[in-house]
Amino acid sequence: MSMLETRLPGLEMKNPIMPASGCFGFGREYASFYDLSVLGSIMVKATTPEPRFGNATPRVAETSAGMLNAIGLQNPGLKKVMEEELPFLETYKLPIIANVAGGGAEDYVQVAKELSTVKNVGALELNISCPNVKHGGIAFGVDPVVAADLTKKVKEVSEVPVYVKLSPNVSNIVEMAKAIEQAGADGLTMINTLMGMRLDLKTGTPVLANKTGGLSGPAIKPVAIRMIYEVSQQVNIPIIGMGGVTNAEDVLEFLYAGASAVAVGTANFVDPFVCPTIIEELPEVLQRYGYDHVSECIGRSWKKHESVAGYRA
Amino acid sequence: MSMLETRLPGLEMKNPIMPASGCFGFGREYASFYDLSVLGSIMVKATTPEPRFGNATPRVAETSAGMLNAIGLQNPGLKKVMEEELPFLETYKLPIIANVAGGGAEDYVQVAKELSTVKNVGALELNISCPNVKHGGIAFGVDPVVAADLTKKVKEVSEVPVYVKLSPNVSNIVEMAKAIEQAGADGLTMINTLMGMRLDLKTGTPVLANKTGGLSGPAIKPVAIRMIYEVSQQVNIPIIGMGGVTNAEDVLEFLYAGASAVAVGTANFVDPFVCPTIIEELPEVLQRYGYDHVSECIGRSWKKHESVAGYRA
Amino acid sequence: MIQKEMMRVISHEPIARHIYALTLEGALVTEMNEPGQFVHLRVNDQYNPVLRRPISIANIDQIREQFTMIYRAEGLGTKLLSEKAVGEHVDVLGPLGNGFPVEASSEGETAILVGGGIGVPPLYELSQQLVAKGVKVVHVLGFQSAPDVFYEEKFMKLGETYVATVDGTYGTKGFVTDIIEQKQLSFDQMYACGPVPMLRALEGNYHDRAPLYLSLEQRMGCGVGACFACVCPVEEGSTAYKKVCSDGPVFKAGEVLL
Amino acid sequence: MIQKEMMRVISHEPIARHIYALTLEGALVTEMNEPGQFVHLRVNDQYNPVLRRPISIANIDQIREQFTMIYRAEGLGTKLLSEKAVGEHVDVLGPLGNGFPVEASSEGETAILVGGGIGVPPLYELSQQLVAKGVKVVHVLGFQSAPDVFYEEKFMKLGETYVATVDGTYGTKGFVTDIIEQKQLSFDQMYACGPVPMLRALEGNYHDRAPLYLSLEQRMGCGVGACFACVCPVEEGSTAYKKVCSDGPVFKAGEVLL
Ligand SMILES: Cc1cc2nc3c(=O)[nH]c(=O)nc-3n(C[C@H](O)[C@H](O)[C@H](O)COP(=O)(O)OP(=O)(O)OC[C@H]3O[C@@H](n4cnc5c(N)ncnc54)[C@H](O)[C@@H]3O)c2cc1C
Ligand SMILES: Cc1cc2nc3c(=O)[nH]c(=O)nc-3n(C[C@H](O)[C@H](O)[C@H](O)COP(=O)(O)OP(=O)(O)OC[C@H]3O[C@@H](n4cnc5c(N)ncnc54)[C@H](O)[C@@H]3O)c2cc1C
Ligand SMILES: Cc1cc2nc3c(=O)[nH]c(=O)nc-3n(C[C@H](O)[C@H](O)[C@H](O)COP(=O)(O)O)c2cc1C
Ligand SMILES: Cc1cc2nc3c(=O)[nH]c(=O)nc-3n(C[C@H](O)[C@H](O)[C@H](O)COP(=O)(O)O)c2cc1C
Ligand code: FES
Ligand code: FES
Repeated sequence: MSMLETRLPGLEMKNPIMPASGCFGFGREYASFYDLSVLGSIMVKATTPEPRFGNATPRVAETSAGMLNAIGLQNPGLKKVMEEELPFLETYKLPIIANVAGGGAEDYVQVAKELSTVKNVGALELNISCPNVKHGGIAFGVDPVVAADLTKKVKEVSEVPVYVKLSPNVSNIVEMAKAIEQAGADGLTMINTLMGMRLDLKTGTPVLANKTGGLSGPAIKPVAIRMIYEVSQQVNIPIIGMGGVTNAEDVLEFLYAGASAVAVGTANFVDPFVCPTIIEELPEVLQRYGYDHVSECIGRSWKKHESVAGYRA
Repeated sequence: MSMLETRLPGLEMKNPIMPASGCFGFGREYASFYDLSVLGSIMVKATTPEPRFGNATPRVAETSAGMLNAIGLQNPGLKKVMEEELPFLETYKLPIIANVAGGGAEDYVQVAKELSTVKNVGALELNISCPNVKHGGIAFGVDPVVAADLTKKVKEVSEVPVYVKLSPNVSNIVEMAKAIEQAGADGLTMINTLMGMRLDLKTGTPVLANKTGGLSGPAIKPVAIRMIYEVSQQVNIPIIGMGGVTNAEDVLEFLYAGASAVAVGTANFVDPFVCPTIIEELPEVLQRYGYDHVSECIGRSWKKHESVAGYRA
Repeated sequence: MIQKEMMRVISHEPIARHIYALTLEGALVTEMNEPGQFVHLRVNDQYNPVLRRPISIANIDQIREQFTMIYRAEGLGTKLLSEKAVGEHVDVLGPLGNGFPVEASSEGETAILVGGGIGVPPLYELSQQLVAKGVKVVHVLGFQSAPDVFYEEKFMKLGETYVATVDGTYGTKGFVTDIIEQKQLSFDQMYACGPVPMLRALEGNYHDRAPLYLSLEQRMGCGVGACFACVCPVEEGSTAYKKVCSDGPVFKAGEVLL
Repeated sequence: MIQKEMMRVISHEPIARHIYALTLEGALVTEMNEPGQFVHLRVNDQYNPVLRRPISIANIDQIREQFTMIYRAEGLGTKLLSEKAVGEHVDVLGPLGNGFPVEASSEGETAILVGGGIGVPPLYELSQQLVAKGVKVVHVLGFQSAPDVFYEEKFMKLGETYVATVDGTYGTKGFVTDIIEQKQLSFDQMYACGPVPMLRALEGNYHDRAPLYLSLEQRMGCGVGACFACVCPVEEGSTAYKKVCSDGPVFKAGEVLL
């Protein structure tokens, strides 16, 4: 078995590395850079029942070691995703994680039901945490009762395992995670973006047309690590971690925190080859720190292990 | 009147710039770099009834465009602060903001009562949001009812205006702010640090002895701006803003968002002269963007103004 | 095929106020042929700034495998870029997008090239390619003020060239549209790149008169079509859109809403 | 008085595996006199890395107004530092802290200086000052492996010098304590800088034998005593503490808990 092979509910993966939803479209663009089959999986762009234009532009703004986005779930709609986007990805040998979004519970149920029937969709990711849509979205992501209820409804109709994507914009992430686990989720993905804002110095007004946006990139990594560390100790379902990953060392940190696989978002924009580069470098990094398989790193920050002595001379 | 003069409850200030609590001790160290009288105010280190040693070391860790700290409210205790630290600052002509902390409500009440009688203390800042102490602290910061109750109790005993420092680690910052305003707070200070964590690649365990720590620095600025933008539109008490400020342009952004004054934390470690530098540069920056006085910038992001046309050729 | 390369700095010089000309060398140049395409630059190997910076290709030299960009050093990214010394390397992704349709102009026709500020650079490669084809080119270039003017002489070598400055410190006082009106310039095609207000004015005035191609700017994330940061609506109230990075940056007037 | 200065790089060279010697010039040098003090360096003018890096002063040249540091390029900050070229400037805050008490040794006495890895550098200035005073110095330097050894010759010029490497590829195989035992070295004072396990061993073995001064490391925020990042407890169960940055980095053995 390879050092990287990773099995999670619905996902038999060559490695634990995948692009994060919204940062890789439906794969087409990056397919011109490299063979997508090297990836563990792909978390494709959020899909809603109908096509959505999303927010006005500007939709992105830069911040220190991070960026804000307020795309607003632009997507071609369920029909086109099923007929064109997902079939395109069939050429590549990997399970797809389909990101499900909508304005209300019935949207999620409809999209989940249909997408879960598509051949190469290995799992669903419920995007209950997108801070950039005005209705639905965010409300699901901060109320454990509502989130649990939605999870149950989607589990009833989905033919593949369901992962729920957690918002970091909450007082108590463990409470959210537990409620969602109890509602039957097969896994968690975390974290989505932190709500943030930038103001234009000249006009005084928000840089983003949507005013607020989601903060991603290296800036949020410590928040992601902390939340995964807390949640992974309290739930028994796997976590796909994300938030500021840019290299193989970052992947290790997420695994240590308690993630079983790791997604890369913003870094794809900086280096379109970041995912294959991480996959290539990961075995060597694992070896350097004394691991024979990625799974040995999972939860190492809190599981009982012998501590590695450090002597610096 | 100077371009920078700023009046807030309890605080008649030459300018709206002050070091943030915990990043400037009780001023002694920075007094060897410059005359502290140039500052608008100083938010001194948190004070608890008894001396506290705080957490084990390491207490700081670096992150992308930010840092984590878990000092654990180390301080010499109320008696020494009243007898030695605050009197030392009397040499300088400026009102002090005394940061009040403790393990339970009675601690806050005791410290607030005493500190508010000290001559050069212009206002109190209730630190209900420190993520680094195990008891009390954080619990106050995430529950609006508890926070409001504490605010009331402190208001009853304080002889100076009371500002309450908000934690960003909450689902609904506006709800917190409103509860605290209704409880009688004279102002808000925000934001405290985001809870974060870093893991050591070699050992797999947290870099900080306390495991989690508070994230500060430029990385968190977009979160601070967003929260101040949201809160300032919903409350009628002034806000002292902070979170990643490093220069005069950042100050402008915080004022635009709705802050009436701005505190500088982490940046003091990078450049001990950062506060006087900002104070020196602020008038020119204000002028460059067309303002005659700092107060004109406050809340510009959401107040109705004519928008400044931008033409870029 | 889009690719990524660490390209070598061959020359790097200030040519006007805050404006630099940067020439890079590398195999990627062989992929460059359309004027109006852009490259996406990473200015250091940290993640601060996080995003790449889109900059137009201003001149392509296939023989030397070199290309030139002209950019304004304004914010964090472009200021860091301006510190690159000869011999250092710059991380280039590209060429990206679809450029100006040189094929839209035929030998003997007259094309007018209208540029505003740092919208001027891509017109230089365009002009050369049009001239090479036997097209007569007329350049109308707008700048803020005298110290901002660049490349006037280079454009003059290719064809008639008019310069306007907003404050009148150089050339005609006013906007590019003032020149076109005053000089009663006639043309078979118009190619333009510059700030949106300028493009809107051109579209309003000349859309019916001749084919008009506009190069747009938009804040970008990926630069390759994956993130939906850079979309333009195609018509009011529809979900139809175009991406500036991969469908543009050059569009036919009317193709997208300005 | 502590101050801040942009100091000029006079020389900057690798002297062992990942180890660089960096000499800077500027008026701040006039403030430097205590061996064991450190400077706090900012490696670029961005906020990434955010924090300064504490590095010991290894050599002071008052006549030229220059001082030298020796550091290991390991993480982000020190790697960026290692890219500084001669003629560039480095933002220096310092000198900070309290160094080794040269006055503790008198003419004719023997001082042993024990260094581990990048704990060795401050001992070089210390040794020179002791020698200048007529103190006999003995150096015991520990490194991981042969490629990590530096400054052996320079120390040899000042006094007896023993080198240990953990893997035995150079000098004696083992730790500094092994050398002290094997050679039965005797001394009137001991000065040490290196990793905590080494300092602990020295404190355990020699605390009663002679005055022992230890230079500690601790993760720092401000470096000037304001943030309480770098504290050491003074005794078990008390709230008493010392700050490494402003009370240290050199402490008398027993003054703080290791
Ligand atoms: C297709 C295209 C071609 C361009 N060609 C040129 C050129 O040839 N010469 C030139 O000087 N400029 C050109 N620009 C504009 C150039 O991209 C911006 O000036 C530059 O990105 C600003 O970066 P900064 O580091 O100076 O600013 P910062 O303020 O640090 O930028 C912050 C963020 O905003 C983005 N941004 C800021 N201004 C613009 C803008 N006008 N357009 C798009 N994104 C922006 C940046 O890319 C970055 O993501 C072009 C833009 C596009 C979209
Ligand atoms: C008083 C004092 C004197 C020192 N003198 C020297 C010297 O002369 N030569 C030398 O090579 N090193 C010295 N060090 C250690 C040096 O400060 C660290 O190796 C350096 O800060 C690591 O930075 P980095 O960018 O390589 O690592 P990173 O991993 O990027 O550092 C991350 C953060 O951790 C801190 N950090 C990491 N390791 C240490 C450490 N061992 N001690 C303190 N902080 C650390 C950094 O300062 C930074 O804040 C000294 C430390 C102290 C406290
Ligand atoms: C431009 C952009 C678009 C995004 N769109 C989505 C989305 O459609 N669905 C979703 O669940 N998350 C979306 N995200 C969040 C990312 O999947 C990821 O959770 C977040 O960006 C943190 O990871 P990063 O720091 O590696 O980018 C988006 C992020 C960015 C930057
Ligand atoms: C080392 C350190 C210690 C701090 N101690 C305190 C404290 O005692 N009381 C408090 O209210 N805030 C404390 N803070 C939070 C700061 O006052 C400030 O709210 C936060 O750091 C955000 O601002 P910055 O990004 O400018 O640092 C501390 C921050 C740091 C970095
Ligand atoms: S910039 Fe990402 S789609 Fe255009
Ligand atoms: S580093 Fe701040 S007190 Fe020592």
